[in-house]
Amino acid sequence: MDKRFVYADNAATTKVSDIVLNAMLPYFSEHYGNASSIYEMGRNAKRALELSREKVAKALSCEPNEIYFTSCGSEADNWAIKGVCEKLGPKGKKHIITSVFEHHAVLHTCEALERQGFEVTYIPVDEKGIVKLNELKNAIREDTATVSIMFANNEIGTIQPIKEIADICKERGVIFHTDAVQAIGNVEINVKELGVDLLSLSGHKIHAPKGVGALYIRKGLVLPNFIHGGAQERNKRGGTENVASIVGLGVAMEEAVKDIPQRVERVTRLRNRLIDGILQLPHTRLNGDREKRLCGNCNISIEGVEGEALLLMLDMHGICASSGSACTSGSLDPSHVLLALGLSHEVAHGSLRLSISDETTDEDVDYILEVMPKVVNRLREMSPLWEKIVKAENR
Amino acid sequence: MDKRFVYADNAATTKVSDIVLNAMLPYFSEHYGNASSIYEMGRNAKRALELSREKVAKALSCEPNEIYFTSCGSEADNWAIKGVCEKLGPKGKKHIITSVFEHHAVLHTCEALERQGFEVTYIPVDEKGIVKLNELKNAIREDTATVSIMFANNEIGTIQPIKEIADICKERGVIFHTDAVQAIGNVEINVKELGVDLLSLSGHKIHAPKGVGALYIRKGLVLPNFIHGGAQERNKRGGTENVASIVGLGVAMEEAVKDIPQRVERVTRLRNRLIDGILQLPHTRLNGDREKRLCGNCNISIEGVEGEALLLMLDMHGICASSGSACTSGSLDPSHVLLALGLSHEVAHGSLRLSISDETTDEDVDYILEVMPKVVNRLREMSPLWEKIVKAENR
Amino acid sequence: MLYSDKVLDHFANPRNVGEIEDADGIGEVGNAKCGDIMKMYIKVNGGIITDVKFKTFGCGAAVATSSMATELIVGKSIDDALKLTNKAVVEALDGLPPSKIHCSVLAEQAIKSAISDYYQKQGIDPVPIVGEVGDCDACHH
Amino acid sequence: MLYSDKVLDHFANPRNVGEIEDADGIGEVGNAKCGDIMKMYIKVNGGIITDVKFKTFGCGAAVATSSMATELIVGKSIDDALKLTNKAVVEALDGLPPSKIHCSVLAEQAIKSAISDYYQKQGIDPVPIVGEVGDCDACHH
Ligand SMILES: Cc1ncc(COP(=O)(O)O)c(C=O)c1O
Ligand SMILES: Cc1ncc(COP(=O)(O)O)c(C=O)c1O
Repeated sequence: MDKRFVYADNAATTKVSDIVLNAMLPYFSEHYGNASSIYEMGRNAKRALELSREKVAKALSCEPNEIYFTSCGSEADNWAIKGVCEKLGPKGKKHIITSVFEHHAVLHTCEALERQGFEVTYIPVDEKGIVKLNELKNAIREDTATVSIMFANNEIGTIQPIKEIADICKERGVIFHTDAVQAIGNVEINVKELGVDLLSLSGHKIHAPKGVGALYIRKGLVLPNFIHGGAQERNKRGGTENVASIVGLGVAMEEAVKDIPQRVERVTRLRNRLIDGILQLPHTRLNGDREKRLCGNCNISIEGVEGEALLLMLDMHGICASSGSACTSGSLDPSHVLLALGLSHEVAHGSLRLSISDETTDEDVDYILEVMPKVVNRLREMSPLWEKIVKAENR
Repeated sequence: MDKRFVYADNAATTKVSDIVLNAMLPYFSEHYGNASSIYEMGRNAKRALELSREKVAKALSCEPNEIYFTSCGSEADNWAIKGVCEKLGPKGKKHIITSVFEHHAVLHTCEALERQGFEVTYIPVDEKGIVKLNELKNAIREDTATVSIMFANNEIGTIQPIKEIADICKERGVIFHTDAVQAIGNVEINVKELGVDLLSLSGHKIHAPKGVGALYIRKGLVLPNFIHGGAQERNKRGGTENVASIVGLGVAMEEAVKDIPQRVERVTRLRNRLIDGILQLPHTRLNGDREKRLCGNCNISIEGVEGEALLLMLDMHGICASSGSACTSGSLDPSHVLLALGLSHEVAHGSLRLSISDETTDEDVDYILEVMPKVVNRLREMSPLWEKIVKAENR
Repeated sequence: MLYSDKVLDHFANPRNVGEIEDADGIGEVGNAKCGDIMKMYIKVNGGIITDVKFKTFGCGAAVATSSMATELIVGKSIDDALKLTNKAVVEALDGLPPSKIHCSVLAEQAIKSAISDYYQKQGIDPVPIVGEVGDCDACHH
Repeated sequence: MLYSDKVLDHFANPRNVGEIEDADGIGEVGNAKCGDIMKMYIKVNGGIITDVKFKTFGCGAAVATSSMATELIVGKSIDDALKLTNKAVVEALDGLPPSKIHCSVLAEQAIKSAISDYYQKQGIDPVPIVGEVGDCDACHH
């Protein structure tokens, strides 16, 4: 077995694609003008910026002036939720609804707001990883300022019923934010048809660079600023515009929403091979609904094996994968997402996320499926937990 | 006269230097791993990140774990000031001191805090553009949470007495933040000797890309988070690390603090030629102290001429310059910095900032000095204001 | 803040810059605080504006709107000149950035102010014909 | 989170993995909630640990510290083995990331636990010699 390099962690971050990088490059050392400057080089930067805004808007079916560029998905999440709370809190709306399995950019923002006197209801998800709509309906109160539910989960890839949630929110007059960082390019998103008020996205999940994102703010909804400063972003977000990265984001969004059905079909087929192949191993289970799921996501619990050890061993075979989200690595706690599904701590500790992209090939899948049993068996052989599982079974 | 291209707006933003760009490039499409990921590609990104942190720390003479990367100078300013206020506000410290001529990232942050019940004292500057230390001393109160005074002003380039201010703050037990965005690379900065508690910087003013900055937080000072999210930046700043730009920032900082005395000497000589040349024109004045001034800054008021028209006409000759700061272009108001010096509205409306860098040549200066009289005379000829000035003189 | 090519052209090559020594009407609007001053000179013959000149202290848009406004009224009757709206000036320039619309208002007012002055010099009360010429209404200083 | 080459080597090629059928002492510490379980088997002859084996469910650091700990005590007297601190294990591995130090504590405890078991099997009260073997003190679950 030759050692290959297989990148299967596209939910953590993606490679900047050639088309994106080429679009960005001229803005570092050639057209480096400040987009707020009046001279030609500045005006050209401004034009590039606005073209990018149009591209992002088109990809979401909204208007360019509803798009605000940010430094990342996390900033967009912070801005959306803190913004609504800063606006409505003084009017007595001091209640937030979110789900238990949001990204930490949302959860930790909500926790920060709790420390400032807001009350937060964390809606549970069912064992398939879908937010319980009934619980959401019951949770909405007179003083609910906002509902924030992610479009697709970053760990288990489950796609949430966003249209239904938006309808519920609209009916109850509550502002609805969705973190669509993982959904972009995987699901057709028309913010107007969906009826969401706020939507966050991030470049580095769709082959744009790290450190750029955007917040869609529905026209008519005025949020207080989050990063105060210059007159950039129509006075709504200070900081010299990151022209190169924003240009990259525009191109990446254009690419991401091109041919979604074909891409989803192609990637789903590969992903299903991966899931079915790994589930051949005994004592494994797929986490999250199999159908309502991002096409590239495979999240499987492997009993008797600890996640980090599995990743290290896969890495030694050239396979990049993750367990839980990248942002919490270094944390000792098992994934809050998997616990939310009802998994036990030890099973949650032994789960693996493989996230493939349109660049993944059948050979890559073959290779992963070749390596997996060896690695799992090796770790199980040295696992006292596996010993117990086997003993309990033979009893 | 041949049309040349002369970039004289380095205070607005700078070209990404070759050494910086080359250091960054591998992190887009080759070593694109998430720095929080456990596999080799992630570990390499992490290593690059930490190396960059060491470089930034070394440039400021602090420890790497006192450096937190941000998405820009504005974010660093927002974090510093809002952070201290969030921490000390509940303890009854609801007073902020800043100066009248700060960057909008500081001023608008202070105004936002005013709306939240903080009181802000705006210290005046003298006619040379130096903060009045006596006024600062008198302004400090029992309930002062923080003092934020910029290291060097972005429009008129005046360098503030940071050591003295830090001493005053220390004596009175007040946390001192300085926005050093313009000072980096122009002044030797040793945060420990200076005794500042918080210091903001930004990459794109020192030949790193736009969209990356850093906040120095003195060890022992714990600020609440500003962008909540993943465990990045030692749990203090969420968002997937912008590895490429951070690597760029590290290299740029290293370059910026190399040979400061030599660079300052060289650039000052060119800058003085520029100042003296333009001051040959009648009814012009240099804004800001001539000595305590960034080596690349030339800010001159030209009576009878409106700033934007001047810039457009310079642009037609291939010269990139600005009037006031780039971030407020599009605003109709004259520069708050120039008004703070006591300039009248009409004079403030007619001022020009040329900011040169180490890439500027004698030929560039020659060219500017050749173009300036023509452009100024042309605009003055069509200016009813100039007509009045001339008439008043001949009377 | 993006200017159209038309604006840039009128800024770089403004038409009718200067003074008319023996002008029949002179109008000046705006102030330095607001950042724009426009001064307009007209020559009138048999109710027709036969010559116009301007001087402007102001941004690119101010210069361009002054220039365009003079082009639009020269050879026209006073009545037609009074009908010139700032909108027409903006359109003739292929648009202006939102923050610069006030400059076109100033150009409209400069014309009105010059015509007022003309009537006054003729001993005719301009107010019933031209109305009050507001000074720099557009900007809130 | 960066592992030293030593850690990666001990993880990739762990020494002394397995069980000892007729072990003289078996210790197990940690729990699945905390994410790490270590089981250690020792063979003792004349007060000397003649063989050690381990099984570990845990992260890279847990496996590497188990492996290193077994290397450090094999051939040593029980008394010397009891003196092995987690710090010594960490040092032998050229360091561990801060968030992984608890794994080395676990390794130290696994040895103590195995020695306790050995004494118990010998009919000797281990507590005066080994002390209480805390279970997973390091992590706060
Ligand atoms: C003094 C000063 N502070 C803050 C900033 C803001 O930096 P950034 O554009 O990186 O947000 C700038 C420049 O834009 C500046 O000159
Ligand atoms: C669902 C979700 N939200 C938010 C983020 C944060 O995005 P960023 O890393 O750009 O801040 C991520 C990924 O990191 C994500 O997967």
